[in-house]
Amino acid sequence: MITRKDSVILDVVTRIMVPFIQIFAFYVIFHGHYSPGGGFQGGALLAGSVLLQRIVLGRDRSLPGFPVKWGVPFGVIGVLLFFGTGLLAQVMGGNFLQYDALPFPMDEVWLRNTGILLVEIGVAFAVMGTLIAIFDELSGAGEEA
Amino acid sequence: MDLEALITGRWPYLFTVVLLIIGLRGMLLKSNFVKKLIGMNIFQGAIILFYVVHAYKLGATVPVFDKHLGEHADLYMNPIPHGLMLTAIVVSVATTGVALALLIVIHRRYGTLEEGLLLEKLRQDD
Amino acid sequence: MTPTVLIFGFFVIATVAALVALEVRDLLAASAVLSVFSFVVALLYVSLGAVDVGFNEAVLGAGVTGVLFLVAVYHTERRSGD
Amino acid sequence: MIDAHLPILVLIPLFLGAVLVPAVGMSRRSLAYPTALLSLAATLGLAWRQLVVVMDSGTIRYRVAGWEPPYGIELYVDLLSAFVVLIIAVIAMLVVVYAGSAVKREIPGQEVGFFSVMLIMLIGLNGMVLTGDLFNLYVFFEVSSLSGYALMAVGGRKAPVAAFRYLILGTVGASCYLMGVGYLYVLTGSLNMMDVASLAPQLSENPAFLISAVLMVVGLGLKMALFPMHLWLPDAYTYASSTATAIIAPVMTKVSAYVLIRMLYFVYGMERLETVIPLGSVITWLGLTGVVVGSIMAIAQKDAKRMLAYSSVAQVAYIGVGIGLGTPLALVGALLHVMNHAAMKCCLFLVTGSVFRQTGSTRLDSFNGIGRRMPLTFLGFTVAALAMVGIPPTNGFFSKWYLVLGGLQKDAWAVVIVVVFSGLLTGAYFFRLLARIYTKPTDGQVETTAIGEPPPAMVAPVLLLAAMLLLLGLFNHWVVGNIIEPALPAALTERFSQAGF
Amino acid sequence: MDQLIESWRPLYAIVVSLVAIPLIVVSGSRPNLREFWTLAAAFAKAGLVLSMLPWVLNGVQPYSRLWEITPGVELSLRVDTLGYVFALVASCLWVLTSFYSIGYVRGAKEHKQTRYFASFAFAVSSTIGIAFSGNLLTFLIFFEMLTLATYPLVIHKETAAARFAANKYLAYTLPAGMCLVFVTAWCVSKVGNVDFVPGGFLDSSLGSIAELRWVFLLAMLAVGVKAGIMPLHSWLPAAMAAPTPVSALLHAVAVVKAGVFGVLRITGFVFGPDLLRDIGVWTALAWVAGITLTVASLLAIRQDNLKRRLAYSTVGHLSYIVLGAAMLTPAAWTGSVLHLMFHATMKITLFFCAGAIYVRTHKENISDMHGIGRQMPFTMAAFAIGSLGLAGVPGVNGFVSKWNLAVGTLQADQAVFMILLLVSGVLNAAYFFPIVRVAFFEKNDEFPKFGEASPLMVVPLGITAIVSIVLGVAPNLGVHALDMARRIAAAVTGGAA
Repeated sequence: MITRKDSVILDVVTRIMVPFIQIFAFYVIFHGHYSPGGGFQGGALLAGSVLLQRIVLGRDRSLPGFPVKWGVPFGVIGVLLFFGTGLLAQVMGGNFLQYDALPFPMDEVWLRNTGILLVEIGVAFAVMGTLIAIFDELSGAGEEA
Repeated sequence: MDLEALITGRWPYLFTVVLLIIGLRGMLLKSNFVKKLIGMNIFQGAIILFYVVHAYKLGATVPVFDKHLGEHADLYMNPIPHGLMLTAIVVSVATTGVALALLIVIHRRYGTLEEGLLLEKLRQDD
Repeated sequence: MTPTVLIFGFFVIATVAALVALEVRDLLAASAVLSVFSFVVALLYVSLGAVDVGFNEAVLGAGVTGVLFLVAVYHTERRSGD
Repeated sequence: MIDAHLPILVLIPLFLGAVLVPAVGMSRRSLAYPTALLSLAATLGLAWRQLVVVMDSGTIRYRVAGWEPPYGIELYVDLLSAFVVLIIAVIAMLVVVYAGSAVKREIPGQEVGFFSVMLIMLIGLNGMVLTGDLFNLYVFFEVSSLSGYALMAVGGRKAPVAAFRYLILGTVGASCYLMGVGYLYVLTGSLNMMDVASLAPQLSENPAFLISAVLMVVGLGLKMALFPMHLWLPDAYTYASSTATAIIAPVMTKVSAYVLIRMLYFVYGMERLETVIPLGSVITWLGLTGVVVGSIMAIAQKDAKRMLAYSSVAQVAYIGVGIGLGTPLALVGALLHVMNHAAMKCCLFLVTGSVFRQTGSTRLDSFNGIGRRMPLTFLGFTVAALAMVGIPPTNGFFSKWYLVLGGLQKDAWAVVIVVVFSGLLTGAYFFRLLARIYTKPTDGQVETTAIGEPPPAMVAPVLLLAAMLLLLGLFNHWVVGNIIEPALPAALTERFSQAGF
Repeated sequence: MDQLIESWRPLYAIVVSLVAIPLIVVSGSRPNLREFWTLAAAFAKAGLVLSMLPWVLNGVQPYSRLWEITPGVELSLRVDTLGYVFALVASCLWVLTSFYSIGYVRGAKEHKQTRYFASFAFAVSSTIGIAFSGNLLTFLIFFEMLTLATYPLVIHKETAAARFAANKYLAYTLPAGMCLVFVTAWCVSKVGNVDFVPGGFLDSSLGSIAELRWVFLLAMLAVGVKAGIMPLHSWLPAAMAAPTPVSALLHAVAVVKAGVFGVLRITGFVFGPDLLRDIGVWTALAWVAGITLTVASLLAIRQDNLKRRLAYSTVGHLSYIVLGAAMLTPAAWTGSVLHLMFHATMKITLFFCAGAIYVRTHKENISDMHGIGRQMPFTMAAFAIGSLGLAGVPGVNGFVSKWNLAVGTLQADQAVFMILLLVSGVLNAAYFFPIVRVAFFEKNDEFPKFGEASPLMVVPLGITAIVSIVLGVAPNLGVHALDMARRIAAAVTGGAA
């Protein structure tokens, strides 16, 4: 179904909007731990920007931006990042996800900061990958018929 | 507590209950599967609303640290329900996604999403 | 913080949107109205102090869910029996 | 040092498996199976270790991210949860061994998705058992449900419809649970189970507390298919692929039953609820009705999977009876039945899977005289069927035995009579089927000659389960004495201390 | 009180035939090897049981204590005298039946012989298990196992009649098993320790009289089905659709005797004479048994099918034993236990004969058997001996047990039951002697030449017939049957016989 809609306005607006959405998404991710936002929202925003391209530009022209194949790997990378951080903390003698046990040369506050950030990025990747994968699955399902 | 006080003091809860009922009715009574899903979304929204309404404190601010207010916990709203609801929203989106994928498959196989028609076609399958 | 009237108004709009979304026979319109519902609810969250919940709901509930519904409706059928 | 981290370590191989299966599966589909197998083997080992550790040194409380309990998420592993986790791991392991050959035939091209989603479901189920946090439980609840819908949707032509129906009802259930948690949170300001449990005694008169209990019963009851909330189950089990049913049927409803026990007896305190509302009696009566109705429905079925699905309704209802009765022995029966029925049902569904693979159908007709063609598989089936009927010394007998003793403790004659004699109804359909399997059909059915045993990987799990059924029966007292009984809430056992414990 | 001695022999005696099952199944394609396993197991079992005879005669009870199977109740095997008597009968007759079976299934060219022999071994294991059970729960487990083991044997022929019989069998025995589950659970929850005790472990303080009566009723329903007490008997004639060795061992010895044995256990070792008198149910049981033995004999006269006639005769004779148990007097119990043994030797002779006739001539109806005695003289001579014994003619062992039963009824001041016993004896004669007369004294010219069945069948039936006579003349010879019966009776009823 996702084919090109002939509307120049939509087309142009989308092209302009997408970078802004993405930048905002990154802002949301990186500031998540001390202001509203975080991995979930940021990931969802990133996914939203891709979905916007998929719908407005049509499947074919949006694919170079984010190929269908990438959905699952993004999710996988995200989950691995999340777990990697958690397990690293555990290996270093803390509890799972206990950030202050991470082996980085920083003081405790910064350690927490970095740890949370790593986890947030992981979550963002996972959410983004999963949502896009769901969308592609949905829109692809119809084409086989 | 008499009825009037209940209604005046707790009207947000009443709204959530109304929304819950609307959603549940849609889920269980509508015969179109997409409508059922819409009902489901409303239902889940209402539950999230319930938590948020409960966490709302008059005269408190959003649970984000503010230099001017300092660390007086009374002045912030309870952030835990909010954190929980973030997860709940993601869950509800995921559920919707899975459900819609199912709907597309069902439609491809049976060509309809109306419960009555579908049941008839299912019976013919046997 | 936020005037009670505003919250009340949002609640009313949300309820009406919910009813409309369930009663409209055109599923595309219903999906759109569902997005409206989600958006209004998101505003409600914000005005009730749950800023990040509102944020999330706006992106996921109004945005992604709406898109998913649209896709699904395109793939299936627009008309609903009730 | 590792021992203290076991609760989270149990989940990690599953997580890794769930992401690695699609990762390696994308390049080479044949790698998905060994990866899944490996991750489950690791889980099994860790689950075993966890049970041993808990038996030796008591409950493990694990704070994720190091936060103190009321704020952070806590994993709470006592004997019971370690035990249930081990059951899940064993069943899952056997099913995965079996699935290697079965899935390829039954749902070709979808192995990668199957294994990956199955592992996610196991994360959800294990998480439900391990977590000590009410909201975290909801998340795992939904994780397991969502992946369950996905698993059930792949299979027969009608599978998606059944899965969709289940999704709607399942979401209602999950939402009820969430509402229940909400009320509890409003009352106590905490989501930690132990916290809530310590505050519960002061709340038992509070209507909101009661509402939340009822909501939880409804929510978990829907997921465990407690009569009359079982309506989603027969279709879903029948149309899903046999392998999916073989993992979902034994584990999902049982985990929900376990969580219900955990909620009612460890968090709410059943005996306090009982003083205000007759929740226990209601559950008992629902259970009894479910036993009878489920069994009668099973008798009327013409498809083996559907028959087994209805028998699941009946068997879950036994657990409900035990939960409702609430005497220590009845609870022992319920918990034992969680384990026993998981093993039995898994065995039975695996066999229907084998039959489907070899004959292309699971209608009862296709079982005619098949015992001669697949002797080993049906040896397992026979043992499992006898266990379902409750013939001693199989394990199925003993869970009912404890239920009956529990009923006698309370002089609940209706329970005693129904539980004792419901075996007849179960026998009615299983012996009919066994006669079909082992003797030549009288109605002149054509005998297919080409049918033989499925590959060894599909026979071995069945036989292992059958052996387990006998061993668990003969040595049930070891399980009861060392695991279930010490884990029962102290308040409960004190009340019935004269009862021989 | 008997002395206890720990020993694994009771366990081995049960397990030996279980071990044989996989061997039988594996060597299914090589009939001689398969039959070797059956015979080996049979001899081993009989040997193990016989090896315990000195102990039992000296008042020593070997027991195997296994593990706790439910709180407070162990899986325990204990060989008391009553259990030993039953095990002795079952295991010795299994040896004979094994030989006979081989001759029979080969002669009649039965199908699925592997399944047949495997189920048979399983059934015998369960029977010995029932005999050696030290408590009610263990008894229940083996009792249900026996139910299962017999099912494939009843359905063996897979004809419509066999299916019907098998379903009927299950429809009677499964509910009975459930009743036993209830009774066991009730006892466990009331008493905790359910070890069998001579004289009973229940007493009237455990519940109201009504409750105890209900429990007793359910207990009797549980064991009464297998014991063929009317009106629970109708599966037994139907089950005659099974191959004759099955009818011979299981429906004359193992299964039905397990039921009767259950009656003895329940009345003597669970409830006990005192409690039964207190709650006043013993007369009811006696009347049911008395009516059964009369009516069954009357029904037997009307049967033309030989095996069905034997089946009704079995129903009648089982009730002799139940009647003896219900009298609660020493002599009556002695008679019951003796009849448990002696009826087995006689009835198995008769069934063996019926099977031999069937294999040679494919005739099942008595009206077709004119002059068969001249064709198969040994077989029919054995049949005549069995008939005489069951009718209670002195010189055959049936007389000894009936005599004791009759004395027992008088001890209990219930002369009316003695009259019933006498009437039934006459009726026994009335339905058995015509068969003998028809076989020997009527001529049938169109009857072709047949001759005896194979020695594998004739020798066993000859042995059982001879044993019947020997025990009739000297009941204490060999295994000291009479002494053992008297000791059991004394232990249960508390008086000397």
